[in-house]
Amino acid sequence: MSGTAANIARIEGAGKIDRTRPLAFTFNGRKLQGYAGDTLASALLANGIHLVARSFKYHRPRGMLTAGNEEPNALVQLERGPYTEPNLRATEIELYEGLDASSVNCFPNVQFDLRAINGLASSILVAGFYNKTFMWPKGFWKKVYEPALRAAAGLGVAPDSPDPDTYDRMHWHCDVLVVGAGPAGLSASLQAGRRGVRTVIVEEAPEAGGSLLQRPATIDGVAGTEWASKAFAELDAMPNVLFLCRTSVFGYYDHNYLMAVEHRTDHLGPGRSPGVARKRLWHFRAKRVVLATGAHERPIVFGNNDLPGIVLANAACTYATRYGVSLGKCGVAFVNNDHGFALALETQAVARNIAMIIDPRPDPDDALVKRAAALGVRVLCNSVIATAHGWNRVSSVDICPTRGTGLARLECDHVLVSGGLNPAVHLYSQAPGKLRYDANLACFLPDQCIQTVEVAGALNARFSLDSALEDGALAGKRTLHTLGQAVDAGAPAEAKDELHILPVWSVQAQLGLKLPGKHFVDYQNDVTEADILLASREGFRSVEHTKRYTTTGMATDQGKTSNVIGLAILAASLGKPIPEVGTTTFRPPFTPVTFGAIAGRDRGSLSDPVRTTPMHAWHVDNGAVFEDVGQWKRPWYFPKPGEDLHAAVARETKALRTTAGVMDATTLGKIDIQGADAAEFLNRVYTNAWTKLAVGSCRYGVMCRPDGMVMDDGVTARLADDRFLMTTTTGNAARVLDWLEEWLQTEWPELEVYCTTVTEQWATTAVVGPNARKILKALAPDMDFSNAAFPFMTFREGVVAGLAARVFRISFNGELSYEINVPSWHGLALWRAVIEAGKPHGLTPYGTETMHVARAEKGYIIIGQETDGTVTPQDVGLEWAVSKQKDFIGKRSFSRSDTARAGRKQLVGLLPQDKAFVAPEGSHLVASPERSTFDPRLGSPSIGHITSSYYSPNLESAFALALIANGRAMHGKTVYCSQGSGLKPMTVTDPVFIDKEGKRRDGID
Amino acid sequence: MLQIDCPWCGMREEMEFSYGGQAHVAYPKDPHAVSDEDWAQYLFMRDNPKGLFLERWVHSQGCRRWFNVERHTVTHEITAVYKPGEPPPAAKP
Amino acid sequence: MQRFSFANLVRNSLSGHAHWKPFWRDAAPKQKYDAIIVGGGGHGLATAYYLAKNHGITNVAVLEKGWIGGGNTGRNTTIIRSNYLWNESGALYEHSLKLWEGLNEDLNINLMFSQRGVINLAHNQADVRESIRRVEANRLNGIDGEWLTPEQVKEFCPIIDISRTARYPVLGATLQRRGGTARHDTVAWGFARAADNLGVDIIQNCEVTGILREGGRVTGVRTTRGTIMAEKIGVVAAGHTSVVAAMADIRLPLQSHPLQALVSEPIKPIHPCVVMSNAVHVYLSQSDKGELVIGAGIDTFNSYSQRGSFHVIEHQMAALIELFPIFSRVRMLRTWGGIVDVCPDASPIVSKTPVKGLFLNCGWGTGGFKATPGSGWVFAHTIATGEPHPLNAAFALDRFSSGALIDEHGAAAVAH
Amino acid sequence: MTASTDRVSPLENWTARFAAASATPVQFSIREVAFATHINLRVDAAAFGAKVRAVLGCDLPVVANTWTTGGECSAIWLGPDEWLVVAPDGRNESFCADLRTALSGVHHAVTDLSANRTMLEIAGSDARVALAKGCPLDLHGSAFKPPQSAQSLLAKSQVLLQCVDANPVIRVFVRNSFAAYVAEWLLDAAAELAASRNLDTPRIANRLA
Ligand SMILES: Cc1cc2nc3c(=O)[nH]c(=O)nc-3n(C[C@H](O)[C@H](O)[C@H](O)COP(=O)(O)OP(=O)(O)OC[C@H]3O[C@@H](n4cnc5c(N)ncnc54)[C@H](O)[C@@H]3O)c2cc1C
Ligand SMILES: NC(=O)c1ccc[n+]([C@@H]2O[C@H](COP(=O)([O-])OP(=O)(O)OC[C@H]3O[C@@H](n4cnc5c(N)ncnc54)[C@H](O)[C@@H]3O)[C@@H](O)[C@H]2O)c1
Ligand SMILES: Cc1cc2nc3c(=O)[nH]c(=O)nc-3n(C[C@H](O)[C@H](O)[C@H](O)COP(=O)(O)O)c2cc1C
Ligand SMILES: [Zn+2]
Repeated sequence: MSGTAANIARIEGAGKIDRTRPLAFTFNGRKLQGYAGDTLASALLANGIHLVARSFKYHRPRGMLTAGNEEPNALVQLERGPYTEPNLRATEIELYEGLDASSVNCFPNVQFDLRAINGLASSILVAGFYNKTFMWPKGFWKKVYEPALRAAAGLGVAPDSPDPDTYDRMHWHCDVLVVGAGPAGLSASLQAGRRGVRTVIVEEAPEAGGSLLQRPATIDGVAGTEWASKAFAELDAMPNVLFLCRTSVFGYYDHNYLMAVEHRTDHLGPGRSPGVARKRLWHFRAKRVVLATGAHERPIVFGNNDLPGIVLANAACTYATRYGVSLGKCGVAFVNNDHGFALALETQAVARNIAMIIDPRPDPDDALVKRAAALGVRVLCNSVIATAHGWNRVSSVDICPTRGTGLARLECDHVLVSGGLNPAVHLYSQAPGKLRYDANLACFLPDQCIQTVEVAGALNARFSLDSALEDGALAGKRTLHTLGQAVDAGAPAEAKDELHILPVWSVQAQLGLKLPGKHFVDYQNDVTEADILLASREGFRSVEHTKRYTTTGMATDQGKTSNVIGLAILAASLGKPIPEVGTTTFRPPFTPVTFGAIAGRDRGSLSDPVRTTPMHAWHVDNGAVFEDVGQWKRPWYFPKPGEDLHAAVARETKALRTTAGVMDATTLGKIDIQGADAAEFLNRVYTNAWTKLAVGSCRYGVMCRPDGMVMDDGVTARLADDRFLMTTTTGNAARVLDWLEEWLQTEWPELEVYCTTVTEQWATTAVVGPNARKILKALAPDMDFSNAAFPFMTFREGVVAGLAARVFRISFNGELSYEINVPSWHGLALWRAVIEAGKPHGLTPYGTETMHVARAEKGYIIIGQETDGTVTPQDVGLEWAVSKQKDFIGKRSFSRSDTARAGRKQLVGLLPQDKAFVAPEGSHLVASPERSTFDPRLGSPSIGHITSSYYSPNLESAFALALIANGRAMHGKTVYCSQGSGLKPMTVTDPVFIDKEGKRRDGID
Repeated sequence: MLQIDCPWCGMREEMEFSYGGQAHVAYPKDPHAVSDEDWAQYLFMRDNPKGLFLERWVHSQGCRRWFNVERHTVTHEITAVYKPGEPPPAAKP
Repeated sequence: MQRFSFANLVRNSLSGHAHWKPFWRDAAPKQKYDAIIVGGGGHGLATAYYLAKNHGITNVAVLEKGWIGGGNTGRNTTIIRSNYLWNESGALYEHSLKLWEGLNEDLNINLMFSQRGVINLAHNQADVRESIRRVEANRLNGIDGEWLTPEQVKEFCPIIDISRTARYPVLGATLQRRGGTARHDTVAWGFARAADNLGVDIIQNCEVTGILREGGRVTGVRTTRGTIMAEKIGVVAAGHTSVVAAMADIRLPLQSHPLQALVSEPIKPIHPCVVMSNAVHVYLSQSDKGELVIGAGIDTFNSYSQRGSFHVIEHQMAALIELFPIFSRVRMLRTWGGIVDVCPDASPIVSKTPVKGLFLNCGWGTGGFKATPGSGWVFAHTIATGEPHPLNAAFALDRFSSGALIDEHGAAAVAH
Repeated sequence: MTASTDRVSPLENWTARFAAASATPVQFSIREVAFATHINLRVDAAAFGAKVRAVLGCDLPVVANTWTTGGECSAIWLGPDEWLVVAPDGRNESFCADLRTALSGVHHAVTDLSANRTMLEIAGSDARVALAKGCPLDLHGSAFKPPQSAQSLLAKSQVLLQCVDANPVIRVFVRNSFAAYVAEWLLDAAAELAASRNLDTPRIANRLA
C-alpha cells in the first residue's frame, strides 16, 4: 500500500507532519499508514475514516468531534495483551510505528453494532429509566436485570495481566509554575525565565505553541509556530527553567501544590524504552502559579449533531493546518461567533473545502465576511442548522432561518461547529477559585481565588493572539512583582476581547420548534436535550441534581464540551439566568490519570518497607517461616523438614520448658529515658509506681490512654537514678515514643526528661528455659548468673561471648530467661555464638508462635490480642500493677459508671473438655447449650470470646485465654465454645496454667 | 496538600507532619475532682469550628517538635504558627 | 404518587415523557411544623419518611442548605453491610440491612441494591483473629457471615492477587453475601419522593443558622429562608453537626474530616463483588455503569472543605495495585471528598440532648450510608416518642460520660 | 564461648550492587559508610554549648537544619535541643562518658546510637534527582547545600540528609531496619535515571544543580 494512496484525505503541502517518516499502524484490524507528527485521530481521518466509535447507551456511530483532550467520542482500546489500555482518546494518541488500536464498546464491530438496537428503545431508555423499572418480579433484579445492565455497561477492557511498565515520581519546588505553553503561557514564562527565577512550564502537548500549532499566525514577523519554537528553545536553554512537554497538570491542591503526569514513552510505542518509566508523576510546590490553559470550543445542539463528520471548527482547522488533513470535499460551518467564523475561514484557506458558513447572527464581523467572499465561502446569516442526516456519516443538513420557518436541505460531507468558547477554568476552579459568568462572552471566567495564582490568555478571555501575548506578559510581570522582583506590574488591561457571540445553546430551543433527530448535549453518555428537560420536569432542578439524574458531564471527558450547554438548557427551562444555575464542581483529575502512574514506584518490594533484624539472614538460612508484625518480618516458627506449624511449635514449646529456647526479640521497642524527672514521668504514664525501683532493677508496666483503656505494656529497667530503658511492644514502638513526646512537650514541659529511641541500637537475643543459665555461663564465664547475684527482674552489664552486653533477667514465659542486648552490629555474631553454646543444652530456636503459646501458658497478655482498646488493666487481671496512691494517665476514667461496673468482661483461662480441641482464636462463648443461637428477643447469646488458643505439649491439652462477662466469678464453670460444627464444652480457669507459684523462673542455680 | 511552617524547620510538606487535634485542651488540674461529665468534656468533646481553628501539629518526620497552628478549616489557609506555651494569635496584644 | 413500573415507563414514552411529575414538591417553608429535620441527606429524609409512615407525624419539614443528597449521601462509595462487631452495632446495622432488602418495594423505586457480597481481607495473623471474632459475633447476632480461605477468596474474586509473596498477602477474608452496594443518589431521591407523598415538605436552599430555645427547650430554627417554628428538631447534618449543635451551645465528641473517594473510567465488568481491606486501606467495587468505585483514606486534619490531599490517594493507589495488579493501566476519572463526622469510638450518636425537643443523629463518620433506612427508622422513633428505640438506646450521648463506648474501630476502621 | 568481634553492617551484602550502580557512565555513586560513632545529644546549647565544645571540639549548630564540624566531630541539628554527633568509629564510649561528665548536673541526655543507623553516601549530578523522586524537600542546589541537613521522608522511610558537598555529596542516614529498603529504593531510582540518560536525565539533573 503506498502512503499517498492510503492517505486520501491529506492536503498536499499542508501540515506539520513529517512526510519523510511514514508509520504503519492498525485500526480495528485494518492496516493503515500515517506519518510522524500525526495523532491516531489525524491519521485515521487522513485515511478517510470518520466512524471510529460507538456511544455508551445507544451505540450510535461516532467520529472525532475535537482534536484534543476534550474529545468525548473517539475512545479506543490501545494495544493488546499486557500493554492494552482502555478508553484512550484517539485525538491524544501520538502515532508510532506498529500502533494497534480498536474501537471500544461495540459488537461485532464499529461499522455494524448490534447494540445499536438500543437506539430503537431510546424512547424508553431516557434519563433515570432504570430507577423506574426492573423491580418486578423481585428475584429478577439480581439474576436477570442487573447482569444484563452490567454487561451492557463499561467501555474498554482492563488488561488481564500485570502491567509490564514502570512508573516514576518527582518532587519539584519552584518560584513560578506556568501551566500551558500557548502564546499566553510562553510570554509569561519568558518574563519569569529571563528574570532568573526558578520557573517550570508544563505543557500537555508534545511541543510548545498551543493554539499557534492549530492555526496560522504571525508574531514578530515570523510564523507563530516558529515563534513558539524559538521561545521554547530560549526557555529550555535556561538553567533556571524546566520545560516539560507531554505533561498534563491534573490537579491544583492546597498551598499551590499542583500534580502533573508526564507521558514519557507512550509516543514511542510499548516496550521500546526498557528501564525508562512510562509515566512520571510530578509533585510541584510553587510559590506562584500562572494558569494559561486556553479555552475549549463548544458545540451547538441540533438534531443528530453527533453524526461522524460533524466536528468543532477548531478541530477542523487543526486537522487542516497541523496535520494536513481535509475532513471532506464539501463542508459547511455552523458558527455563532467571530472566533469560530475565523476558524472556518482558516480551514478553508488550507483545505479549500468549506462551501458555506451558516450563522444565526444578523451581523458577523465585516472583515470576516469580506474574507469569506474572497475565499469563495458563502455566508448565510440569520440561519441555523436544524438537523443533520446521514448513516454512519453526515450527508446533509437542514438549514433553517432563525425567524420564520422552512427548511432547506444542503448536501455536505462534514460540518464545522462553533458555539462559543469555554475558558479552561478547570484547574483554577479546583484551586479553588470562584467563577463568574460573562453574558457578553457567554462563558464562565476566573474571578477570585484564595491562592496566589494569575490567569492569562484565552483562559482570561483574551481570545485574540495579540491580547493573549500581552496578557501573558502582564501575568508574568505581576507574578514577578509579587515575588519581590523589581518589575513594573503595570495596570491590568481593562478591555476584554469581543467574541460577538449570539448564544445558541440548542437550536430547538432557539427556534421554539420540535425538530427531528436526537439532540445531544453529552455525547459520550448519550444525554440529550430531552433528558435535561425531563430531569427539570421531574424536579431535578439543581444543576447538581440534573447532572446526577442525566449523567451529563460524568463521562470520561467530564463534560468539557457539554457541561456549559447542559446548564444553559437547564437554566432556560427554569427561566433562570445562567449564573443562578451555576456550574457543577470541577474536580481532579483534569484528564484521566493511569492508576499505575499514581502508585508510581511504590510497587512490589518498594511498596512498603520490609523491616528485618540483624539476625534475619540466619533465620532465612535456617528455614524460618515469617510472620508480618507491622512492617517487621519476624520468625513465626522454625520448621524441621516435614513439620507443619503445629508440629514445629509443639517441639519448640517443649524445648523451651524442658531444655532451652532462643528467640530474636530485637523488634521490641526500646526508649532511653533520661533526666532528673524520669521516674516522675514514668509514674505519670504507667499505672504503677516507679520512684522506688532500684538502679539495676526492672519492672513490668502498663500504660493506659486517658480513657483508662490499656494502650501498651513492657518491662522498664532503671539504668541510673535519672535514666530508664523502657521497652514497648513491637507494633506500638513508634506510637509509644510519640505518645511520650506529646505529653512531655505539650502537657508537662516542666519535667526534665528526654526520650530517645534506641530500638535499633540494640539486638536482643532471649535465651529461655531450664538450661538457660548453663548456656549463659558458657557464654559469659566472667559473669555471675546465680539467683543471688543476678536475681529475677534485674540486669547486669558484662561481656557475653566476648562482646560487651547488657543482660536482662526478665521473662515473658515463666522460665528462667535472659535477654542479651548487644549493639546491633554484633547481633548476628552473638546469635551465632548463643546457638553454638546452646548445642550441648538442647537450645532450640523458636518464633513468635511459640512465644505466644509459652506466655499464654502463664496467662501473660499480648497487647492487641487480649486487649482491643476496650479493656482496662483490671479487666485483664493487672490490678496489681495499678497504683492506688498516685495519679496517672487514665486513672480518672476507672471510676466512670461503665468502667467501674461489676461484670465487665474479664480475662480467664479455658480448658476444653476435649483436650484435643484447639478453639479457633476469635471464637465466641455461650453460657449454656440451651441458649446458643441468636434469639430475636434476647439477642446474641455470646458471653465473650477467645483471645488466644493453642495446644500445649506441656499441659498435654489445648487451652485458651478468653474475655468473658464476669469471668473471674466463673472459675470452675463450664462454658461452650460456639464454633462452626457445634458447641464444645470448656472449663473456666485461672489464666495461669503453668507454675502458678512462679518457681520455674529461677531455674536451678 | 498543606505546606506547614514548622517554627523550627520552616516550610515543609504536610507528609512530614502528624495532626494532633484541637490545641489548648487543658488537662484538668485535679481530674479526680471533676464530674464524669466534665471528664468526658476533657476526654472527648472538642471544638470543631467551620472557620479558624487552633490546632496542634507535630513535625514527626522532622524535628519531632509539637507546635500550634491557626488554620481555616474551609480554605485551609494557615494564618499563624506558634510554639507550645506561646499565646494564640487572638490573645496576642 | 405516580407509580414507577415498566408499564408506566412504556406508557409515558408514548407521550415523550411529558407527564412525569416531580419526585418531590419544591415546598416553601410554612411558619410552623410538628417536627423539623435539619439536613436533607439520606438519614434526614429517611427520618422524615418514617416519622410520617410509622408514627403518622406528617407535618414535617426537611431543611436542606443545598440540594438534597448533596452531602455524604451523594459522595459515598455505597458499601452496604451489617457485619459489625458489637451486639449493639450488629442489631442496628442488621435492622437497616433488612430494610434495604425490601426498600425498592416500600419506596417504589429501583435503588439498584446489588447484594454482590462484601469481603474484608485479612493480611496478617492479627487480622485473621479479628476477622473470625467478628464473623462469629455476627453469626450469634443472626447476621450472615463466613470466613473464607485464600483459595475461596480467589474463587469469589478471581482478580485478586493471593500469592503468599505479595507485600500484603491474603490470609483469608470474611464474606457477607447479603452485603453489597446501592445507587446513592437514588436513595435520597427515593426517600424524598416517598416522604413528600406522605405530606412532608422538602425545603432546599434553606440553611439553618440558629436554634431558638426557651426555658431549655427548642421552639424553632432560624434559617436563610426565615424563622420556622417546631417543638421537635432532629439534627441530621453529618459533617456539619458540630456547627449546628453549637447553635444550641452543645459541644460534641465529633471531628469533621475530609474523606476522599474516586472512580475510574468505566470498563467492562471485571470485579464481581466488594473488596475491603482495612489494613492497606482499599475499598473497591464496580458500579453498574462500569467504573471502579474506590474509597480513599481520611485526611487527618479537621476540614469543612470537600477535598483532601493527594498523597492520600497516592497511598491508596499503591495499595490497590498491590492487591489488583491488573488495574495498573486503568485510569482515574474523578476524585472528590465528603466531610465526615468522626466519633471517638467510630460509632454513631442517635440521641436526645440536654435541650428538650432537640435530637441528634450524627457521628456516622465514614460508614453511615449502609445505615440510612435503619437510622431513619430509629431516629423517627426517638423524635416521635421522645425516647430512644431499643436499637439506638446504646448510642446515646451519655456513653461518653459513663464510658460505655461502642468501639467499632476494628470493624469500621476507615470503613465504608 | 566467644563470638566474632567483626561487626556486620546492615548493607554488608550490598557492596557489589553499589559498585555496579556507581560504575561509569552514570552520574551517580552510592556506598555505605558503616561503623561510625553516632551520639544523640540533647541539651540546652545556648547555655551549655561551651561544655560540649570542650569535649567534642565542635560547636553545636544553632541554626536549624545545618551541621558544623570541628575536631574529630561533626554535629548535625536535629531539633532545637537535639543533635546527632558523628565522629570516627570507636569514639562512642569515650565521648559519651566525657559528655556525661561535662554535663553532669545539667539537664541533658547522651545516647550512643552508633549501631542504630547506617549511612549511605550518594554523589554525582544525578544524586539530587534520585532523591527528588521520593523526598518532598527542596533539593535544588541553591536550597540544599553545605552546611545544610534535613530530616524528612525518602519514599516511606524517615531519613536524615546531610549535604557534605555542593557537587553534590549527600549522606543519607537511615535506621538499620529501613536500610535495605532505602538502598533498594535508591538503586531503583538510579537505574531509572541511567535508563533515561538519553531522554531527560541530564536536563533534569542540570535544573536541580
Ligand atoms: C467518600 C466517602 C465514602 C463513604 N463510603 C461509605 C460506604 O461505602 N458505606 C457507607 O455505609 N457509608 C459510607 N460513607 C459514609 C456515608 O456517606 C455517610 O455516613 C452517610 O451518607 C451520612 O448520611 P447523612 O444523611 O447523615 O448525611 P449527609 O448526606 O451528609 O446529609 C447531611 C445534610 O445536612 C445538610 N446540612 C448541613 N448543615 C445544614 C444546615 N445548617 N442547615 C440545613 N442543612 C444542613 C447538608 O447539606 C447535607 O445534605 C462514606 C462517606 C464518604 C464521604
Ligand atoms: N480553542 C481555541 O482554539 C482557541 C480559543 C480561543 C483563543 N484561541 C487562541 O489561543 C490563543 C490564546 O492563547 P493561550 O495561550 O491562552 O491558549 P492556548 O490554547 O494557545 O494554550 C493553552 C495551552 O495550555 C495547554 N494546557 C491546557 N491545560 C493544560 C494542563 N492541564 N496541563 C498542561 N497543559 C495544559 C494546552 O495544551 C495548550 O497548549 C490566542 O492566540 C487565540 O487566538 C484559541
Ligand atoms: C458511587 C459513585 C459513583 C460515581 N461515578 C461517577 C462517574 O461515573 N462519573 C463522574 O464523573 N462522577 C462520578 N461520581 C462522582 C460525582 O461526579 C461527584 O464527584 C460526587 O458525587 C461528589 O460531588 P462533587 O464532586 O460535585 O462535590 C460518582 C460518585 C459516587 C458516589
Ligand atoms: Zn521541624
